Amino acid sequence: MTAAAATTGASTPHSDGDRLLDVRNMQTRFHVMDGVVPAVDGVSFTLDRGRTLGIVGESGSGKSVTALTIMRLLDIPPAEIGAGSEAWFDGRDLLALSESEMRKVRGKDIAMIFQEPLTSLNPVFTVGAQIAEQVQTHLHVRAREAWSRVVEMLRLVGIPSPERRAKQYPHELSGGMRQRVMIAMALSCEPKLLIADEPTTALDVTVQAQILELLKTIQQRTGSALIMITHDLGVIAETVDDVIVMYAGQVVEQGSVADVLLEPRMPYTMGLIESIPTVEKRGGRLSAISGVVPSPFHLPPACRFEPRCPYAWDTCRDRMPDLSVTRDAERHARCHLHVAGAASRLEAAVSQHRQNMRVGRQLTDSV
Amino acid sequence: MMKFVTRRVLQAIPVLLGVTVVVYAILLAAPGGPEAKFAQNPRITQAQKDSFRKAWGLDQPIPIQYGRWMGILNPSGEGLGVLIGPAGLPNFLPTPLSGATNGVLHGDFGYSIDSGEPVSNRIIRAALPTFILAGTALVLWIVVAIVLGVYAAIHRYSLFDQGATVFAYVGYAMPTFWLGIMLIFAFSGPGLNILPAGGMTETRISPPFGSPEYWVYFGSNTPQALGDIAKHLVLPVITLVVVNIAGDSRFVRASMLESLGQDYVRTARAKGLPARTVNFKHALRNALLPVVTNIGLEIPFLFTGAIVTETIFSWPGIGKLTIDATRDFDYPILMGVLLVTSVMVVLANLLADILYGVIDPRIKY
Amino acid sequence: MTQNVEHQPPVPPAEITDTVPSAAEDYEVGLKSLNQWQLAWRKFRRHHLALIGLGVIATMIATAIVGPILMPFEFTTIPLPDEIVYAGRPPSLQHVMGETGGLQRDVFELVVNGARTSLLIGFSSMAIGVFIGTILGSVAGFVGGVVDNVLMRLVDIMLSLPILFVILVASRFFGNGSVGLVIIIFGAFSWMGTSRLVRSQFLSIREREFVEAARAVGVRDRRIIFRHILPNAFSPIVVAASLIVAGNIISEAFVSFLGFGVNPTSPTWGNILSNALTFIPLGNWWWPLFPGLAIILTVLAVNFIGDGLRDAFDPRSRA
Amino acid sequence: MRKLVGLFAGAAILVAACGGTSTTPSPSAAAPATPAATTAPESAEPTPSGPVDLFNPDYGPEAGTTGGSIIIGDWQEATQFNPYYLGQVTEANVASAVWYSLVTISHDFKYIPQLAVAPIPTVDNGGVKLPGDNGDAMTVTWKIQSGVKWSDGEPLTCDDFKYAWEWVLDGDNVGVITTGFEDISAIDCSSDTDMVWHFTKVFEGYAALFGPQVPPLPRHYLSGIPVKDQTTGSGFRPDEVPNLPVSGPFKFGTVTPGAELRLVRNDNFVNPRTGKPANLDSIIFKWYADADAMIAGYRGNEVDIAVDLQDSDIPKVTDLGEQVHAIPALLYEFLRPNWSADTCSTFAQVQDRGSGCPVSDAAIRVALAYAIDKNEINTRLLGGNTQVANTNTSPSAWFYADQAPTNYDPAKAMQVLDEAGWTDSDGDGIREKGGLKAKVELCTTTRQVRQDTLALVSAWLRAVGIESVINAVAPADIFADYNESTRETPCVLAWSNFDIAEHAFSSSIDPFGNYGVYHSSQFEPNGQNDARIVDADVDAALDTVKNSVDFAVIKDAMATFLKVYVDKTIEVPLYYRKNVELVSPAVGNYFANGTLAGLTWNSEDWFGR
Repeated sequence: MTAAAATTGASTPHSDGDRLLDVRNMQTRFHVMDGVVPAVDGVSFTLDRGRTLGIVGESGSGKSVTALTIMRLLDIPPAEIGAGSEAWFDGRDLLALSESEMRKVRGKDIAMIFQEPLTSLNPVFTVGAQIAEQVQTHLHVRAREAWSRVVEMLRLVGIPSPERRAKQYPHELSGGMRQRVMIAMALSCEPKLLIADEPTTALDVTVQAQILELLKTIQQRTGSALIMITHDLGVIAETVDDVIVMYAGQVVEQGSVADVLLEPRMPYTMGLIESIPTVEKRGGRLSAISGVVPSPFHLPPACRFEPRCPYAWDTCRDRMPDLSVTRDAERHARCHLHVAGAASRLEAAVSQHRQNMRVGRQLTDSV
Repeated sequence: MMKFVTRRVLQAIPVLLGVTVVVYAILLAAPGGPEAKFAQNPRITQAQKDSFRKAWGLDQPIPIQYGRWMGILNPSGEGLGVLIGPAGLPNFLPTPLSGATNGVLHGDFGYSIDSGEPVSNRIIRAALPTFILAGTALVLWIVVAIVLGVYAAIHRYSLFDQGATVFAYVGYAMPTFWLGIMLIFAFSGPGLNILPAGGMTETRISPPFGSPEYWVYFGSNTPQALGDIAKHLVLPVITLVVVNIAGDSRFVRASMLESLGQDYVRTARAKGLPARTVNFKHALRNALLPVVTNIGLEIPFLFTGAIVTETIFSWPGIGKLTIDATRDFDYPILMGVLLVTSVMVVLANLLADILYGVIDPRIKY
Repeated sequence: MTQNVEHQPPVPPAEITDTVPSAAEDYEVGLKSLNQWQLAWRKFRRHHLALIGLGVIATMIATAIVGPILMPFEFTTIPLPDEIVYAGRPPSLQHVMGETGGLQRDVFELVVNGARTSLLIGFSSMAIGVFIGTILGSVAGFVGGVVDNVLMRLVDIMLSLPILFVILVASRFFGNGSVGLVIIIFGAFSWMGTSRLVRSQFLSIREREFVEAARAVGVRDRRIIFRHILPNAFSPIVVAASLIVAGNIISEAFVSFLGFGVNPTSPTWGNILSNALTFIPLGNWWWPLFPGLAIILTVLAVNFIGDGLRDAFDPRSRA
Repeated sequence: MRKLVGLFAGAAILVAACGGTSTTPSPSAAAPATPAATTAPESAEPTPSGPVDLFNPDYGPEAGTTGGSIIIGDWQEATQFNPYYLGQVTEANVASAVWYSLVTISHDFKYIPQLAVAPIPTVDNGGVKLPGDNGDAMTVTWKIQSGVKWSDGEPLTCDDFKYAWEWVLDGDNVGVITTGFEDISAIDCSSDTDMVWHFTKVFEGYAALFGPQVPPLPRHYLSGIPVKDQTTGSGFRPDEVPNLPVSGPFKFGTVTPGAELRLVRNDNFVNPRTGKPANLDSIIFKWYADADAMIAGYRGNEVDIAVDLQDSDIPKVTDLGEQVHAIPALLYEFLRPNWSADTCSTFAQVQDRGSGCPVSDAAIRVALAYAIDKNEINTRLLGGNTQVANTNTSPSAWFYADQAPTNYDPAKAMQVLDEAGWTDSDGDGIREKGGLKAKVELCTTTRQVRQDTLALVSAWLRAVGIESVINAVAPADIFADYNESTRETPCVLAWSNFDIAEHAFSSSIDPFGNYGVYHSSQFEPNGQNDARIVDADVDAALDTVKNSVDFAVIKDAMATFLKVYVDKTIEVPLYYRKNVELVSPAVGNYFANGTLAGLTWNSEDWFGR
């Protein structure tokens, strides 16, 4: 459970043979009519080869932007990547690559799966053509070979009669099938890193499980690393090793998936977990985090979660907490509860959380 | 697909019929009606007037007049026999079957009041120059609008984009006739005397366009003849297309921007495709879908646009014919032109619909 | 717009430049609740070109109202220039837009007085067109069935006719040079788009909950139409109306230019242009230039306002 | 806007809207018109004071080379190809090249034989007998050239003239002016070349009865087409005219309506002066959208000749120097008061004046003449390029008689009105009389200069207490044919739907031309007295003109007519107009012809340099 570690300390990630991705102090801002939106504000994390990392957070927490920044898929302008941001991938800083070098990384070394497979596939080309196009671009093979690769990949992701399906248009496939196509496309060039951005959100519940299962098995079979971006803690619990929790553009907690889910150390994470509906909770009142995500133009001056935090006190309004090591090793949280002198408050919070979660056992079963 | 086409064609029929009714109403609305030419002339005897009325069917109720004009009814038939054509079959059937030659359905649009020629002859003769003008304009229009719009969208907020935007807004707001006149005086009058001010061919070297001699000349001097027409096309085409280019380059730009903002474009980029492929294959192909429909719907308006342009540049096409006929109250010609252009609008709508289905795989009929 | 006389290309789709890229849409947050109009105004205000357009049109309208009072134009009032110059004189301090050829009238005075007629025609014919279109569209959308079918086929038929051409013919056949008749003719052929719009609004709104609810509690149809449906249809109508105004101003200029419109002795921008043409070869460029610019400026301004309104009323665009 | 005129030399051609027209001598054959404004009509040849000579033109064309084409630009399109129905100048130009008649009118205003063998019959040479043989009021004997052929090779004989006469008088024929023809009781063809006309009345206009654009018609061809169909165009449609047998130096080639009209050499034609067909291979008429585009085309060498320009166009072409031919024409611009007491303007905006027609009161007409300042119109609106007119007759016409001008005198105008009982009783500045307000409609075309002229006129009228409303209408309306318009057509002259109209008129070299316009028997549709002038003195003078073939008598009668014209303010002439033509030096034997014979009157002699 050490794969995900805050890189607050100096390290030399590019010299580390196991380290695949090392994001350091990433800052992404959008210049819009009303001002500047700090969508990602100083995010850092690492990911080792073959490992899986989950990024969770509400809408607008910056998790998707983090992924898009790594992929360099944001339009600049209006987006702007802050000076000092780094994203070391396999020994190279992605943010410093030229566009043509980056193009060789995309789809080849890092592949991405998006939330909405219908809109993410081009409606006017057959799915086979769209996969073949990527294969031809990166593997420099002839059309015929590319096509057999397409069929092979479609078969790999469990699409029946792949030869026929390859010649169909996206709208002719079901939602689950389309997402399988997206996965096939993403895996077609054997990427080292797969980023899945809410891959199951747009799908039926039954299909969700299949797709997650598929992702997991494929990831294991190919050995690529996986970043799973989701707002659904259930998804995280089933698929990843480590997790980071984002709120308002910042990482607020990080650790192994079991630690974070079972022993959250930050009131926001606690709230997230408490708001998951479970069988045991049925009939009871579902708790939720009160209030709304702050406007990006009017972020609270200190702790960004403070206005919604049931445990906030004066300190929380005075200064922004750091993402610091908690009293448990390898765990990081951005919360004043972990500074010295707040121990009683932390205890209160934890016990309250436990009480809220008294019936939340089943979550751990899957870990 | 066939089913859809059939359904659309069937839907178009009542519209076409309605158009003929409206067009026929113009005849009724014409000041003085068809008899105006003779009605008040004391030198025309009553007997002559009566025979004229009879020939035009003016002594019949209006629906029957309309039926004759349309060619549904046989003017020489009696009683229910009016429905039967000379060959014993319903009169509205095509000429080879029914033997009928009267009425719009059989290509008979009547005679020009001004010149006495069959209207269909005049329209056919005027059609080719208009097709040349409108066709050239169409190609230029589509190409320039797309290039301008796409380039502006890809380089959004660049100097080029801003220039294109200014051009689009001003071009869109500019009265065409004003532009045409300014162009004449800039390029063929007191300004730079480098382009012809009007007409379609250089009278000195070329036989009149459309005559049999012209085609002989065209066959033996093709490059020269083409160059001649091209030279005469420059100003009218520019005048005709500026508005369209202005409007549609914005349309293309917006459509392209929308397309560029779509998820599949992000996917394409995430696949590591070169920018060229992303823009011109993935984004453009989708951006063009609405553009194609739009242009399909606009094509007929090239012909109304030609009214202005042809008048200013003495281009011997449908537009000039229209203005002349309007000026002289030559309503058989007006009716003919109106009918033909309206049918073209209906057909263009139909084609645009069908074409959209062809190019967009999502549409299933 | 229209144009142009000829034809008006279709309205370009809503400009989407103002929307933030999709990745940032995550940041859409609850605004404090504004009603539809406040919201629209808030968005409209943000559209600088539309604001400029609004300023231009306001100035134009003010000019059209006040100008003729300050510098009344009477065709039979003969200017007495200090020097007789057949081709007229170029812009000067005394005549900021120069003088016409011939009687050496003040071009500025002509343009100002022309504004009254041209704008009157543009706006009044739009009002007639929108009025007819709203009535017919409402009837079609609310009554539905055969009535709807007949009316919409009528719209199809009218839209199949090349309208500029029909307007030309109608002006020639029935026009007598009076402004009123020109307005009626233009208005009579400007309603089709509006009626389609209103009808489609009806169809979509009719099924919405609040209308169902109103009906369920026994609110009468007329009240439903006027209190519930029409206000909702208002925004697309306003946008369409701006385009009708622009189109009709250009079309009127063309029809008058051909001599089938307003009596050439009363200035409209088209008439002024038409009269000016024969003097261009004498070097009198200012006479056609200024009315031409007035048309362009007005149409531009109206189009900008139309763009602004479209964005303002578009729920997808951001406030 | 077709006018059915041109039947005989005496008819006037209405100057269409925009159009210039024709008629008048150019200064001399040796020095073809000098450019532009420098030539005032006075400097043209003065009226011959001695015996009237109408038969000895000073015309000596150069021998030209064969081949080549001349392109003529016009901005009014010829659409009527039946010479008897045409009305526009441009159509007359086409017809003169295509049809040969008995005589035509030369550039210097003389009759010149075409198919007739000289001399043209007169009383002096015995060709005209007064009274005639066998009870005729007048008998005229013509000799026709022998061996003449139609363009299709058929012989052209006396019988074709007889057919034309029959055709004009055919009961099915519509809208042809029959004056002169109806006075002929018979035409005898004793041989193919001998023709005798038997008149029931003395007809002054005999010499030009078959004059320009009044040609013989091919019986062998037209008799196959019912006359009734011909009236609606059959036989003369654009696609049919290439087959039409014609008598002139050129025949119809291809007609491309809206673009151009090609005439090609008629190889069956024999030029009486050279014994050969025409020099040129073809004459091409190219149609422009407007005069300015045509001028641009001329500058771009698209055409060799640009016609139908006017005085107001002269400043645009001064740089072309010698190529500008400003032809002093019999054309004059004038205000035409409508004399009728019951048939005047139906214009809605003047109906609040009460019932009646103010202009039918002579005092209003006289006041109109005194109230306006013709010199100001010339200086302000025409750049001083024209000559102010006193009468309807050009000083260069042989029958011109000088008249004292009516000068600008508003006080006099007001005095006339006061004396006639037109007084401002309600203090609104506008005079009334017997419940009728002095409010009139001023009609004209949409041409800018005419609108401005009427603006001036309106201001002047207002100053003497007459209110006016300007109605500027499409040329197609004001000049609409009687047959193609109604009483309600705006400003239409043919139906006298006007109070005062401004337009231009051109009369021919023949004083008889005035008969159809001013004689009280010539109301539409029989004549062109659209102002409905009824005046015994005018009628008497014109009857004398009509019934005499003695030029001295005619000249005296015309002097009387012109005196009455001015004294009684029959009309208010404003200025003489010029025909302006641009002619490239490449055109050989171009002789500007201001008469209705038109530009192409000698096209058989043209050649390309």
